Amino acid sequence: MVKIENLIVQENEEIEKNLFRLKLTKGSLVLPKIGQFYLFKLPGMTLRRPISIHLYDGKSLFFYYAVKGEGTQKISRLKSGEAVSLQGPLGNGFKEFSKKKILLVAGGMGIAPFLYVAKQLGEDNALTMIAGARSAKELKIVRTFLPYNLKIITTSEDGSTGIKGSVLTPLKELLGKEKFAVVFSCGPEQMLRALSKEISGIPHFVSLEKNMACGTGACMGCSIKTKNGMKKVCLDGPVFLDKEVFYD
Amino acid sequence: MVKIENLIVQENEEIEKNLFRLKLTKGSLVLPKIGQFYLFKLPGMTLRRPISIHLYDGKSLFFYYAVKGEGTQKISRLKSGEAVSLQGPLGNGFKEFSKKKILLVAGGMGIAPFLYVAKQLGEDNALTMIAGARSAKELKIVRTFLPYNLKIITTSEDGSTGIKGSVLTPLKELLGKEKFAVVFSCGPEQMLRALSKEISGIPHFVSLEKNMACGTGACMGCSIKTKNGMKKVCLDGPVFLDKEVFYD
Amino acid sequence: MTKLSVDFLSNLKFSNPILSASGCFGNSLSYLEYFDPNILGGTILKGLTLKPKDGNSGERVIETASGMLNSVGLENLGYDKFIKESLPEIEAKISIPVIANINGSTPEEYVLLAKKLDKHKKIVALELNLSCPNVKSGGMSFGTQAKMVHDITLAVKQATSKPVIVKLSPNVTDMQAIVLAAAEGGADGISLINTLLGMAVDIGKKKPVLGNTFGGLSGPAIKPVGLRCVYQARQVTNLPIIGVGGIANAKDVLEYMAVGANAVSIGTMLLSEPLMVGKILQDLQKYCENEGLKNLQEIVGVCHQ
Amino acid sequence: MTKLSVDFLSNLKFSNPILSASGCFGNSLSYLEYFDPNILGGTILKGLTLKPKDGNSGERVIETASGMLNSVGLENLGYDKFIKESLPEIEAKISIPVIANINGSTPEEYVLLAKKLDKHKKIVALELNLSCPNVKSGGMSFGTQAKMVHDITLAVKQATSKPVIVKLSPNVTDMQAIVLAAAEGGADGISLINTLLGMAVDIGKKKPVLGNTFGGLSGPAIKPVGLRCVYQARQVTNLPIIGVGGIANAKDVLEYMAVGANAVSIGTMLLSEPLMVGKILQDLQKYCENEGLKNLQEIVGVCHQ
Ligand SMILES: Cc1cc2nc3c(=O)[nH]c(=O)nc-3n(C[C@H](O)[C@H](O)[C@H](O)COP(=O)(O)OP(=O)(O)OC[C@H]3O[C@@H](n4cnc5c(N)ncnc54)[C@H](O)[C@@H]3O)c2cc1C
Ligand SMILES: Cc1cc2nc3c(=O)[nH]c(=O)nc-3n(C[C@H](O)[C@H](O)[C@H](O)COP(=O)(O)OP(=O)(O)OC[C@H]3O[C@@H](n4cnc5c(N)ncnc54)[C@H](O)[C@@H]3O)c2cc1C
Ligand SMILES: Cc1cc2nc3c(=O)[nH]c(=O)nc-3n(C[C@H](O)[C@H](O)[C@H](O)COP(=O)(O)O)c2cc1C
Ligand SMILES: Cc1cc2nc3c(=O)[nH]c(=O)nc-3n(C[C@H](O)[C@H](O)[C@H](O)COP(=O)(O)O)c2cc1C
Ligand code: FES
Ligand code: FES
Repeated sequence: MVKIENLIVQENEEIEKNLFRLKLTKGSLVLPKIGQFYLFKLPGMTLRRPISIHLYDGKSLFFYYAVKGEGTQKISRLKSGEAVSLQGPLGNGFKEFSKKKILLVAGGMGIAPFLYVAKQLGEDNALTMIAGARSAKELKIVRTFLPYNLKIITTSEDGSTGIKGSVLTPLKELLGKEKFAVVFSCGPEQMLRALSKEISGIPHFVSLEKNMACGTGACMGCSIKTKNGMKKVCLDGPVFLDKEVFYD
Repeated sequence: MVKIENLIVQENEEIEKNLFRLKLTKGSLVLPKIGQFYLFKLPGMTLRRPISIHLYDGKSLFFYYAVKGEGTQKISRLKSGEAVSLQGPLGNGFKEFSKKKILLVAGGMGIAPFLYVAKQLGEDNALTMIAGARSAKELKIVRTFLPYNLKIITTSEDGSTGIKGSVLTPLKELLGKEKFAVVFSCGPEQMLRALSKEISGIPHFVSLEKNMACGTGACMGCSIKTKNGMKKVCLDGPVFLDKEVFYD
Repeated sequence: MTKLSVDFLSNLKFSNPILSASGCFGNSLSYLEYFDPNILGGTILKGLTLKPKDGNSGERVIETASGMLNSVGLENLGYDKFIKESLPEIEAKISIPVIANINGSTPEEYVLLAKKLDKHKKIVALELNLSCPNVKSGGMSFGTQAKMVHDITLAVKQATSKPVIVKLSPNVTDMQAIVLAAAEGGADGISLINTLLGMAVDIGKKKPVLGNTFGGLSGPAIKPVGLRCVYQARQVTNLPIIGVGGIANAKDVLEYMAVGANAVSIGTMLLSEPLMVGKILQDLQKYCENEGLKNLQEIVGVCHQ
Repeated sequence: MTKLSVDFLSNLKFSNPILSASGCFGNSLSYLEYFDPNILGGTILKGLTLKPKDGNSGERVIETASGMLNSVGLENLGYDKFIKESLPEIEAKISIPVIANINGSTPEEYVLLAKKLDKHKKIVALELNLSCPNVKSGGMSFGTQAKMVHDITLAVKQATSKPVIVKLSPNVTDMQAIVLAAAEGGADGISLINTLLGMAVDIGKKKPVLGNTFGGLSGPAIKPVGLRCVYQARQVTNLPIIGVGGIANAKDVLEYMAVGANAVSIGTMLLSEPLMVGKILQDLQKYCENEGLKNLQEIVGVCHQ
């Protein structure tokens, strides 16, 4: 099984300042499942950087990423035709459902994995996504969700688009009005914890972030304490049931 | 005075396997003197790498270099239009003479500084150059000397071009036949030492190499013991009188 | 004898000098989908303790210039679970020499763990980790005191029939005194270096990056320190040495061997490039051919000549 | 008071926290054609000894991953020539605080040199180098023993009217014990870290690269160790600290200040990018404005809160 391969950059587009969408050839890596991620090896960097699968359209792998530091900056400088070493797909990913009402909650870059979720689960389930960010700029990517079958609610802290507030603002009403079978959420830990307090009675899957080194459970670099003992975000996650990880 | 500047690559040609000629815009750095050198800053490298001025043709700076390790490999990957940070010109350089019979002796990459010497001193002096290398391949660069006013004798260890042997092979006869006023030599230290033993009675200037860090006399990284106490190759050299440095 | 084989000890032989370093290759089962770990000369397992250990909280790894910091803190299943859950799979899938990396917060714990491991044939040697910088007691706090190094080595040697390789810390004033202490304690081999104590700052948060504040620095950044420590060790001992610290390619392996290592282990760069082992072995083979060596061990210690 | 000014001691103030580190900026005159050194907060001169010193033979510098090794071995003109040849030009051209870096192969030599320098007003403080790894006697061999650090500090303090900043080595088992020894010896400030002991191998020649075999490792590779040492020093002392090791930009400066440094000095990366000082100062100024700081010293030690 090929787990590491040099893939060729097909496109690396700056959608908005510091927010990029990268398109790569699929190569011979295994097909990704929703919510999985890849490790990117960048020249001169010791550790590979984890980025979620944003979309697999049957031909290419897409990634949606923010430039944070040196690693993501180096990703952003990749030019069409250049090669980049990817390791993956890694992690458990989101559980696949069918014929369910599913709520997706995305904070900031947490929206990255949900395009692929929309593509894979949209036809067979009823999806609603709340996507929140600081301002409209960070939500430009939402346009690319329109071809898929899901309802979208946006929120922005500055009110520049959608509902002014956080993803929590529309949440209560929504949960009162509609009965979801399951919630997937991804975003800053603080948001995930807040969501976890609001959502009860239905399974709520959260996708966590943690600095990583190996991505395969070898180094214990990404371990977290859970109700069921130590778990590795890279191997046992990144997706966990909220109750398992936010129990304190 | 500008001592460090980003210069633009105009051409970076592989003349022969691992042997390159680089052409850079001059920018606003001071004009080089013969035998001086520049320090190249390469991305990801801590120390700048010293390379001699190969030619300044009134418009561009030329460098002739061999790929040895990571630093020179990075130079070799520079593409036209890219910028590279140069520091210089540095060092004392060769003394300028006029109306003299001058012998140049080059071993391997030691030929690099002599093109500029040929251009600057060729018209006003009578130059002879012995250029030696392991084989013909390493002497391809000699063709570029033809437009200048100098006599050229080549030697190769494998006999694939010129006289079979080392630069020392034709030297004795030449010194017997012609009376040179001064000798400039550049190449491996072993060769310079051997030359120094053969040449007596006339000033013999040798251009030395030593690992460098600052190139400006600040770090004492390139100091050598000389007859006249410690000297810095970067500042007091790279050109020294042979008797000053090979006295043991 | 092949060109790359290593007679590390009379009872410990490796088919080549490349081992996986402790803590960076799990229990040698994490990369089965990536490559056959049995191409390694040997494998050193993740640090083991008597009781299960959760390790440190907060962030545990962060990149630094040509290196990384980790503050894993010896998270592991503990002896019982290791024997039950990991060892059978190791026995089934790993055919190269397997070395356990043993840890304790008291000298007694090291001894007890060594005793318990003695009956498990699959474990062919013990790497005595006296150098973990990420635990409150034991580890580096022992490995920086010559007397402790001597006493624990001696006690563990008496508790086991397996070869004992003592893994030392570079965070010491006098490397040679510590190496000698291990040798006098009866060590069969020396493994060095473990990580350098370091830290990173998240200036945005105005806090240390690692939950544990300090962590161990590893990777190419520390290779010069590792080479120096192996050189110093080789100056005072004839024991076989496993060199470790920043190895990223065959050239690095040769450098470690040139200063005195008989074998090497690779940690950080194996995390980064899991597939590098095959390439390194090819390059070492080529080196032997180019240099006309019968066996790569001929270059061990050449820098001392 | 400006945003960047540092009241390092009552009798030692810097206009900003950026100093040039000893050994990487000559006697502060090498870069006059490059930039005005007087934009620095202060400058620490190349290591000085009583007698002239030739330093080590063979290669003295070599690049390593994100760093370099040097084995200069304190080559310098010696006191007499320094006073005659260098000091006048320093007096004429350098208007910022000038700190001498003093060295000796015996405690007495340190004391004698301190005494001799006392009359030279231009030298506003002494950096007592107890940490050079590249000399046979003195330097690091003193700086790794707490008692020596204490005694030499005390003796030099008694011999001079100038502030004494003790420069320490990271090559020690117990950094805090050494810092405390300097403090108890009467140090006015602490400077750390000097280089880590390391080596490089030329595998082609099968020899150490450096003529002296070992050298001092510096540059970004060692920043994690430097930050850790300053953090540890700040845990045990309120003395002002000059942080040094791997600083390459304003962010690195802030990190050192966050762990407890009041000022920093820059060595290796100044060799590599001599023009970086101006940019760092701009970036620090901007940082103060963005963070609403009256003075950058407000962030000193925030990582300890
Ligand atoms: C499972 C997973 C999926 C992710 N998916 C995405 C995605 O789809 N799009 C996206 O923009 N970002 C994603 N991230 C975050 C992304 O990995 C980090 O932003 C990136 O690694 C930062 O690297 P850097 O070198 O640019 O920044 P640095 O300067 O190294 O650090 C910036 C921040 O990133 C964190 N970070 C640094 N190194 C690592 C590491 N090895 N692993 C994880 N975090 C690190 C640091 O804690 C720091 O806060 C994901 C993270 C995880 C764990
Ligand atoms: C004054 C001077 C002028 C030079 N002119 C030329 C020239 O015109 N053309 C040319 O091809 N080469 C020239 N060199 C040699 C060139 O500088 C080295 O080949 C180059 O620095 C090697 O760097 P690297 O990273 O490729 O190799 P590395 O892998 O770093 O080392 C390969 C070899 O280069 C030497 N070296 C490494 N670092 C340095 C350093 N900082 N300074 C000097 N040597 C170093 C090492 O000792 C080693 O033997 C000159 C050297 C000096 C001192
Ligand atoms: C994430 C991580 C975990 C480690 N765990 C252990 C361990 O459990 N036991 C041990 O002896 N060394 C451990 N080490 C140290 C390595 O085995 C090795 O000595 C060190 O990292 C230097 O080698 P490297 O530069 O090749 O990584 C660990 C290192 C890392 C990076
Ligand atoms: C070439 C060189 C020479 C040095 N000479 C001295 C010296 O004379 N005295 C001293 O105290 N430190 C000396 N140092 C150590 C530096 O001052 C500094 O402590 C160390 O290099 C770490 O900082 P850096 O990573 O910024 O270089 C020298 C360092 C280098 C690289
Ligand atoms: S990143 Fe290594 S165990 Fe998860
Ligand atoms: S390279 Fe620094 S003094 Fe010559």
